[in-house]
Amino acid sequence: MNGSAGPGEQVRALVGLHLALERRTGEALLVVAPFGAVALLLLPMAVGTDIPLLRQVGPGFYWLVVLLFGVMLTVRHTAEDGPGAQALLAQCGVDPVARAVARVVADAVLLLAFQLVLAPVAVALYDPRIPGWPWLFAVLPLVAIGLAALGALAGAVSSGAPGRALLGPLLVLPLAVPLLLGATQVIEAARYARAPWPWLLLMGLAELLALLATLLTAPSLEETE
Amino acid sequence: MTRTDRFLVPAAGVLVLAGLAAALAAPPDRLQGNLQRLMYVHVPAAWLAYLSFGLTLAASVAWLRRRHERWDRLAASAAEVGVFFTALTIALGAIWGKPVWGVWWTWDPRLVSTAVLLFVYLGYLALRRATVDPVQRARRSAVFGIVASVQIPVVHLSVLWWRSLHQPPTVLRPGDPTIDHVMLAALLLNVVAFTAVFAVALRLRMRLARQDAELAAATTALGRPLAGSAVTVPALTAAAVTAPAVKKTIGDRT
Amino acid sequence: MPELCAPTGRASGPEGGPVATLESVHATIAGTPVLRGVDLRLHAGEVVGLLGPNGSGKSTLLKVLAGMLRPVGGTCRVLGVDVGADGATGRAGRARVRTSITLIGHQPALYPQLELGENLRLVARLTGRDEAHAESALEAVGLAAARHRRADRCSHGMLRRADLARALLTEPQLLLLDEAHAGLDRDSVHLVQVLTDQVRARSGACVLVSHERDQLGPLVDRAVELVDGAPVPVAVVTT
Amino acid sequence: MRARAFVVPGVGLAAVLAGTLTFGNLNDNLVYYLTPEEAISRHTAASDGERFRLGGLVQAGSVEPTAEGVEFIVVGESGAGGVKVVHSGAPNQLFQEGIGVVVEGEWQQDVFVSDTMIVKHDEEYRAPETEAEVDAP
Repeated sequence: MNGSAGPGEQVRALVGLHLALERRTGEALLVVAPFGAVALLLLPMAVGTDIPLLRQVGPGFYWLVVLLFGVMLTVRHTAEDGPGAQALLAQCGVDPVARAVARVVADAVLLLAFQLVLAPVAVALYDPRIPGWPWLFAVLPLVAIGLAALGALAGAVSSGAPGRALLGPLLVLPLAVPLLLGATQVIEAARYARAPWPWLLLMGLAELLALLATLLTAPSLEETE
Repeated sequence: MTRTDRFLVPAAGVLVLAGLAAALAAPPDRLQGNLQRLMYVHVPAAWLAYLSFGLTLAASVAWLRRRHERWDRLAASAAEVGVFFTALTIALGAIWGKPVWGVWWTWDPRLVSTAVLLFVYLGYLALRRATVDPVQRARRSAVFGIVASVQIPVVHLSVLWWRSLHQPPTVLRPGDPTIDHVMLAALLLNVVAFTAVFAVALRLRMRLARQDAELAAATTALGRPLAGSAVTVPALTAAAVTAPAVKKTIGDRT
Repeated sequence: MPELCAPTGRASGPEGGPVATLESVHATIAGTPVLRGVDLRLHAGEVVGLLGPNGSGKSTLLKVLAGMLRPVGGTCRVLGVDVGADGATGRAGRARVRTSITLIGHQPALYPQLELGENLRLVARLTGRDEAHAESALEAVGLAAARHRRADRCSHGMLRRADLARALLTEPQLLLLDEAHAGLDRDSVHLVQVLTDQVRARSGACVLVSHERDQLGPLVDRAVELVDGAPVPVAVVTT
Repeated sequence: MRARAFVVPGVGLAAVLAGTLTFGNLNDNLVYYLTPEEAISRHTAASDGERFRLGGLVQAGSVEPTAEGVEFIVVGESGAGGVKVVHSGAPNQLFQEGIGVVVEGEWQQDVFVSDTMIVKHDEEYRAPETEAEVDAP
């Protein structure tokens, strides 16, 4: 009973914690998601009322908003940044890799929910042609996991820094280019009846690298060194 | 000024002059004419960007292994110089692209990946600025410096992986370089000259970083009161005496 | 309330040996040296008071002892583990030793958005303790009625007691109490006594930090004062 | 938790993915432009109006100025698969017969209608062989 908890148990406890905090504060789905929906609503005003053009660029807008606001979601000032929370995690001897894994899992779930909230908004506002929509079942989770991994890395690297809310996106977005490319091009390829496999492969590779980087660097980022 | 500087600075100066002369003396390109001469700056700048970020990677790894602040300073200085040369490469490429390609910028894999490289390392520098604690800064930026380096091979190989508008490597390729040999000599001379300038700039930047750290340390020491300067001689109670004695190590009290 | 348990010997030093041994330990915070050559030995069953003016490095010393700050010089063995080691070995050692140490800082280690009970259960899950003990630990500090109250709706004294409940739950071999008296009324001070007695019974050691030399007296076996980043023994009134 | 548990399978999988992506001939879609052969083979009635970039060499003797711009034939590196390009807009100053170009536009029946032209320079740098060539650009 006095032994330390296994990493698996710690991951489960922390994922439950993240999701419980989200239920309580609604940072991701009650604050960031409506903000993203507003952005989707405003973008057409910048383009003008050109319905065919909107139909064409709609999916691209959607992914851009997912990327920009998804980054906000992963590096948001969560309850976890508070001094009390930091102290609790540090004093319970939470394994840094377990912490990173939990962060990625919880954020991937939230990002997926965020995408699912925004998708109908984008469809309603832009009425895009998406003949390849079944591919979304592969693309949505891929984007969610990749972004969550990059966000966890940026969050760990910038935690506690004063300009964190601005710094996080700057760190994540350049590295998220393959995800954005893949997400938009899979649908594009499906529209012209081409095989979207290469794009999915590219996303998978970028994602794997992001996950590896996040997990491998987690121990080196432990602040007790 | 150290002995290395006394040798390095004039050497860099001479090399730059020689490089400039060679760039002007080399024949113009058959198709591009004099526009091609931009290559003598564009290519060395790109090479130095790679070199800088490679140094950042190596120094980041070294810091994580050795924890010596010298490595952190090298990583930071190299990244700063690298960002400058990446921006220079992009700017020169745009100046060359307008007359030759007909556009300043296009969504070509090489161009986009180079821009991403620039932003990744701008993020690196921003991260350094945002972190106050020097050890924390060193640790975090070392980790990010390693992660960021995945972008270097992507940039270099983008022209081979994808069919792109940007020409594939001319010199760094298997087989004979596809370039006139006089031009090649001028190009290599300029690469050497730029590398010398780079070495001078890097050393200066590192010295500045060291002085910065020393200044910061001196300032914090100034503001720090010497705590407990009026402590009475301890009179141990029975409990304290029976407990194992604490070795008395009074620091530099005034 | 968790049973007073017999010494388990888990992760502790050799039988009867010191719980922690610090030899000329140096530590820095944000690059500024704070501890300059600390020599300190904590014996099994000992409660040590730690005094010193603000900024003298008391909290830093606790962090080093807790395996949460890697010292930059000297040797520091806690519960048989060299917490100053670098690389993966050192990291693993610090992680292992931390499960047997509880540090109660002046910042209560609680998630503000979680209820007190949830906080304690989280601690139990993360440290591999029995979740059922979370409730009894809260009861023991007189917070049974407040276990469904969110931490950010609790008074400072309640948070402080909830934090002390953490030490009841985790049953540490080394208990480190920062600002031992802060936020505790007279009735609650006996909680500290209960905790230190428990640790003593387990052959562990405690370090209590306080400003108030007089209040510390009854609780500790001896006291040291940190002067200029190094400890000197001082007198306390013991009863 | 040992991070190493992920490393070996992770790096292995990453290598396989990278290899497939690089050598698996899958990167048709990842290209900046299509060659004339590819453009012809993908040309269906349905793809009229789909914008893409077409890249190749300007066939010698095919350049004809028009009122709106220029017409020419683009061939692949091997000289195969000529596509007739109708470009509107002034051609780039380096535009000439035999040079590489990338044009952006769409199929309209059997003609590629382009409005953007980029001259693609190759990786070869040669000194002019004759005096005439020095003045040419």
